[in-house]
Formats: sequence, structure tokens, C-alpha cells
Amino acid sequence: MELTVSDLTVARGGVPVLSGVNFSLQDGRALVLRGPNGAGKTTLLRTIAGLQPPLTGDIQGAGERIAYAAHADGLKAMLTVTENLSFWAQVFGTNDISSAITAFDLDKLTDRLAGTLSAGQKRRLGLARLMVTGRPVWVLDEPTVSLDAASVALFADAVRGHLKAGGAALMATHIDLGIPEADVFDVTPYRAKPGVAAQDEAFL
Amino acid sequence: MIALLTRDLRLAVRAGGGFGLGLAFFLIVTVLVPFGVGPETALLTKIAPGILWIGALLACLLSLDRILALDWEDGSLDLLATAPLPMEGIVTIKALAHWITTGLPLVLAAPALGVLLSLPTEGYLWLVVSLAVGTPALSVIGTFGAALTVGLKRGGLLMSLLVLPMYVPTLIFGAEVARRGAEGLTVQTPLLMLAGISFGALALLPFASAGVLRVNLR
Amino acid sequence: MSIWEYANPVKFIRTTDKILPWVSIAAVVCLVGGLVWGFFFTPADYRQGSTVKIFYLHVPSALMAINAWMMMLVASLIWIVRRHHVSALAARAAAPVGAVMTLIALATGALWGQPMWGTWWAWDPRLTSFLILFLFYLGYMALWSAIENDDTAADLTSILCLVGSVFALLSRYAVNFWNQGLHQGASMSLDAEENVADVFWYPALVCIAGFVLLFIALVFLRTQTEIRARRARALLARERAA
Amino acid sequence: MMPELGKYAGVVLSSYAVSIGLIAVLVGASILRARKVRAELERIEERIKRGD
Repeated sequence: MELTVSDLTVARGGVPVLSGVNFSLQDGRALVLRGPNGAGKTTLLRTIAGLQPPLTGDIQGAGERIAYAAHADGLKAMLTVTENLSFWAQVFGTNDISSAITAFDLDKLTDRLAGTLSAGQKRRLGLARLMVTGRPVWVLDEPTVSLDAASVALFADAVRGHLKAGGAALMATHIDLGIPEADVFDVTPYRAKPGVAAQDEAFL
Repeated sequence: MIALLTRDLRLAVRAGGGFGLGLAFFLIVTVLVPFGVGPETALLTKIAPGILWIGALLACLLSLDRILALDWEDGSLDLLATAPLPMEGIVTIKALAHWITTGLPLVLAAPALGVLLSLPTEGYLWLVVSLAVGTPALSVIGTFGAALTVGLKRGGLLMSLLVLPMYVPTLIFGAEVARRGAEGLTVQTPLLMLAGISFGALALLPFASAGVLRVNLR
Repeated sequence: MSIWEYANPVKFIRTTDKILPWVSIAAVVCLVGGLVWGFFFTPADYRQGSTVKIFYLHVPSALMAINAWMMMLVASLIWIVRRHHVSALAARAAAPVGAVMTLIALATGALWGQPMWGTWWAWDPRLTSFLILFLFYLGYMALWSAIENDDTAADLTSILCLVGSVFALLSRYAVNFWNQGLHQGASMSLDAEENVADVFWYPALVCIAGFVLLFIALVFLRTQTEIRARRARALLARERAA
Repeated sequence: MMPELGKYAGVVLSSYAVSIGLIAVLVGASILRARKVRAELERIEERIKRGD
């Protein structure tokens, strides 16, 4: 299986931000999206995750294969680390949360309420959520925000392990993740001509 | 689905707010009424079913914006939308969790408050039955309102404006069951209508709620 | 040549520009004619006295209050199914007109009720349903103005209109059940003689025609305005983007 | 000219006054806004045309 994006145009608030995007992501590979702020990386990722419809074009191999992680971690402050993780495990129909806890070095924090964690620890917990989804394609939006160097290394290891197990990862990021085998896809050439929202075109 | 329900219930218990707030509000409304209309037992007996229903309705309304707004703010709603749960299921569970944390305590507390308003003895059974049958509709309709206004800043007031007119039929039939029960009349027709509204809302509104939620997430 | 061509904003404005003056004139003629006829040249009813003259305002406005919501419902369905922007904007344009019609029906109903029932406001099922309908109009308009993105607003309000219609209908039955009411039965049944004598009936028909034409003219005008406002926003957005 | 309204003159006249007033406000507001938006749009279109 592979994730294939063909001739994709994505829109933010109806205004096209990226158009004619083509790439494919094989299982076992990682792809890093690059581009300046506001280029439309988040919009592209949200579209691939199925949260918003594309304006034009086609996405193959997404849907039920995607595990999406956004800027917000979706953590509940009043639940413990274990409870947060096992909730998502149950939602995605998996059981094992211990390997995710170990991979992101959360062992000492399992009984802490998520609300009492530091920003970096929260982020690690948010990323550990990906491992319990059991989904093959990770779609990550700025995964390393507020992570220190050691945690970035943990994250890179987790991604590498995921790839080795036959998964794939699509990431938008500015910093070097320390995953040299990842391909890089620069969205800058695909930036849509500044235009108006598709919904406004009928009125021009 | 069950995981989502247990999570929401656990959060309601831990964050306080859930069980306590609606109940306290219900209590306050009921206690304030005699101060407003005077302490005559005969008058209170007459208006008790209606007051209890309105108190329950307002207590329900008070907590509606928490149904979806919290999950919207911390990003859980986005993540849930990509999870293998149908959106219709998510909104139904959310409404169910709201009912368990708000509607059910109201049903259980209503008899105690009935005492304060000198509800006649025959009235208790039908008061509880009418609330038990009617409050699910309030939660489901409220979830629709919450889904409509989830992305809006200061959506709370707008949501009340949208939801309250939709509460009218439930309130009318619910209070009618309670009133007829208290007066010892037959309750069959309004009770059937009330049950019809609850079942109809439960069967159809999740589709509308899921639809507007998808629009709001995009 | 299909009817959907009129869903194109430019085409809609061009067509309605031609029709609008005629509809407006016809509306004014019918309204003035009907109301003058009804007010000055009909006798007082033997039972209700001169209050029967309120009939010429109350019935047409009540009819239009319901018809306006119906029109919004149809327009919302068209938007959901075919996604024609003009349809969504027409629904938006009709809402305030419908709300004012509801308000007129409520006000004249209350004024009429005073001498007939001896009270300004009775929780009569019909009056009550109109009050609820008015709340639905308010909520609908508030939701439109609260949402910034035009398409999102159109989507959400059209679903609200659908769901609201069901609940408005339910409320109608609920209040009927709740209070049998003082209001006379439908004064609009097919054989009108049963309810209203011809002498009152003919001017009322003219008034109804006038209210319908007024509604059409206002919806055309307001839809044009909404289209122009959208176009202005779109042009500004294009300018900013360029 | 004025018809005999009898003891109900008050309510009948106020009905007409209220209704005609409300319609006038609605029509007036619609026309005013139509004018304003039309003028605004023409200004923008004019400016864009000159800009080209």
C-alpha cells in the first residue's frame, strides 16, 4: 500500500493555498513537508487526514489508515497519562499501551494527571498516542514543538521503529528531525496563485 | 464508543461541574420560586410540576455548551473525527454522557424538590416518569445546538436562542404529564407524545448534529 | 434553458432588475387598494364591529409569516442538494421579512384580542405558535450573522431551518394540545362564505395578493443586496490576495 | 370620509398604524441597505477598473 496524492488542491476557508500537489508515500518511508509559515502545510495535512474535503484532486490510501496528530494534543488535563492513552487505544480498538509509554519515556509519569505535565511531556504523551492507534500512516503536524533534544531523539527512534514495522510517516516540520532517510517535499512551488475562495468565484 | 462514554463520565466526575452544577442550579431555581410567588401551599402545589420542569430545563441548558466546546478547544474533536467512530455515534454518546451527568441527577433529585413545593403525593411518580422520559430529548436537542455553535466565540447565548424554541414541545408535554399526574388525571396522551419526541429526536437528530459538526470542523 | 440558470448571481440580478419595478408597483397598488377598500368601504361586522377591519392586516401577514418560512425551507433544501448560492442568500434575505410578518400578525392579533377576548395577550395556541415561530426566525437570523464564512453559515442555517421546521410543527401541535384556545377556526377555508361574508372577503383577497407581492419584491431586492454584498467581499478578497 | 369605527377605533387605528409602521421600517431598511451596498460595490468595481 502507498499513500498517493494526485493533483490535489487544498483550501483554507475556501481560498486555495496549495494546488497541483502530487506525491506518493510508500510504506516504510517517511516524507517531510517543508515550506514557510502559512504555506498550507497544516491545510494539506488536515485534508489528507480527511478532516476537510479537497477542492480538486484525489487522495488514495488514506482514510482509515491515517493516524493524525495536530498542534493540539487532545489531552484531557483531568485524566492520568495512562487513562489518556488507554482511551485512545480503546477508540482505535487496540490494547497495548505499554510499548508506547516506554518508547516516549513516560514510565515515571503514568499516574500523573496530564494537566500537571510540562509542555514537552504533554507533547510526548500526544505523540505516544500515535503508537496506540495501530494505524500505518502517521500524519504529523509540527510533531517536535516544545520537545528538547533528547525527546526529539526519542521521537525519531519511534518514527524509525514505525517505519521498520512497515508504517509510513508524513510530517510537517521546520527543524531537522535526525531521520536522514526521510524524503523531503517542499510545498513552496505548489503554492496556489493568490486567489479568492472557491465559494466566492460565482460572484466575480 | 463505550470508551468515549466512560471518559466523558470520568471527566465530569473529576472536573466537578458536571453532576454538581446542574443540580445546584435546579435547587436554587426551585428555592427561589416561593420567594417570588409567595409561600401559600395551595398555589405552590398548583405550579410545582411546571416549576420543576422549567428548573430542570434551565439546569440542562446551563451545561450544554460544555458538551462539545471542551473537546473542540483541546483538539480532541479533530482527533475523534479521524478515529474509527462514526460522527453520528460520537454525538449520540456525547448527548448520552450529558444526560447521565445532568438529566439523570435531575430526575433523581426532583422528588426531593417536589417536597419543597408541596407537590401532592400522587404527583411524584408521574413527575419522575415525565422527567425520565423527557430529559433525554433535552440532551439530544441540546447537543444539536452545541454542534451548531461549537466554533463560535461567545456561542453560549446564541445557543440558548436556538435551543429554547426547540425545547417548547418537550416542555409542554413533559409538564403536562407531571401536572395531570399531580391532579390525578389520565396521563396517557401527553406521555405518549413526550416519548415520541424523545425517540424521534434520538433517532433523527444525531444525523443533523453530525452534519453540522462536520461542517464546523472543516 | 433550465430554471437553474436563474441560480447564477449575475443572471438573477439581471432578471430581477427587470421584474422588480413591476412587482413593486403591483404590490403597492394591491396593498393600498386592498387596505383602502377594506378600511373605508366595508361595513362593520354585526358581531365584531369595526375590529373586523384588522382582518385585512392580520390574515395576510399571518399567511406570509408561514409562507416565508416555507420558502426558506425550500431554498435551504435547494442549497443543500444543489448548492446554488443564490438559493442560500434568498433564504437569508427572506428571514427578516418573515420575522416582520410574524410580528405584524402577533401585534394585530393582540390588538384584536383586546376587545374580543378582553385581554391583550391570551396564551391562545395560534398566537403562541406565532410567538414560537418568531423565536425561530430570531435564532435563524442570529446564526447567519454570527458565522463569518459564508458557505459555513449557509450550510448551518439551512440545516437549522430543516430541523427548526420539524420543531415548529411539533410546537404547533403541542400548544394546540396544551390550550384549546379562543381563536376562531381557520378563516381561510376553501368555501369562504362559511366563515367570512363576501363583502369582507374580496378586499381581503386583494390584501393577500398585496402581501404576497410585497414579499416577492422585498425578497428580490434583499437577495440582490446579499449578492452584491458577497460580490463586494469577493472583489476585496481578490484585491487583498493579489 | 372617515368610516365610523365606533368604540373600537383605538385598536383598529393602532393595528393599522403598527402594521404600516413595521412594513415601512422593513421596506425602508431594505431599500437603504440595497442603496448602500450597491454604491459600495460600484465604488469597488470602479476602483478595480481604474487599477487595471
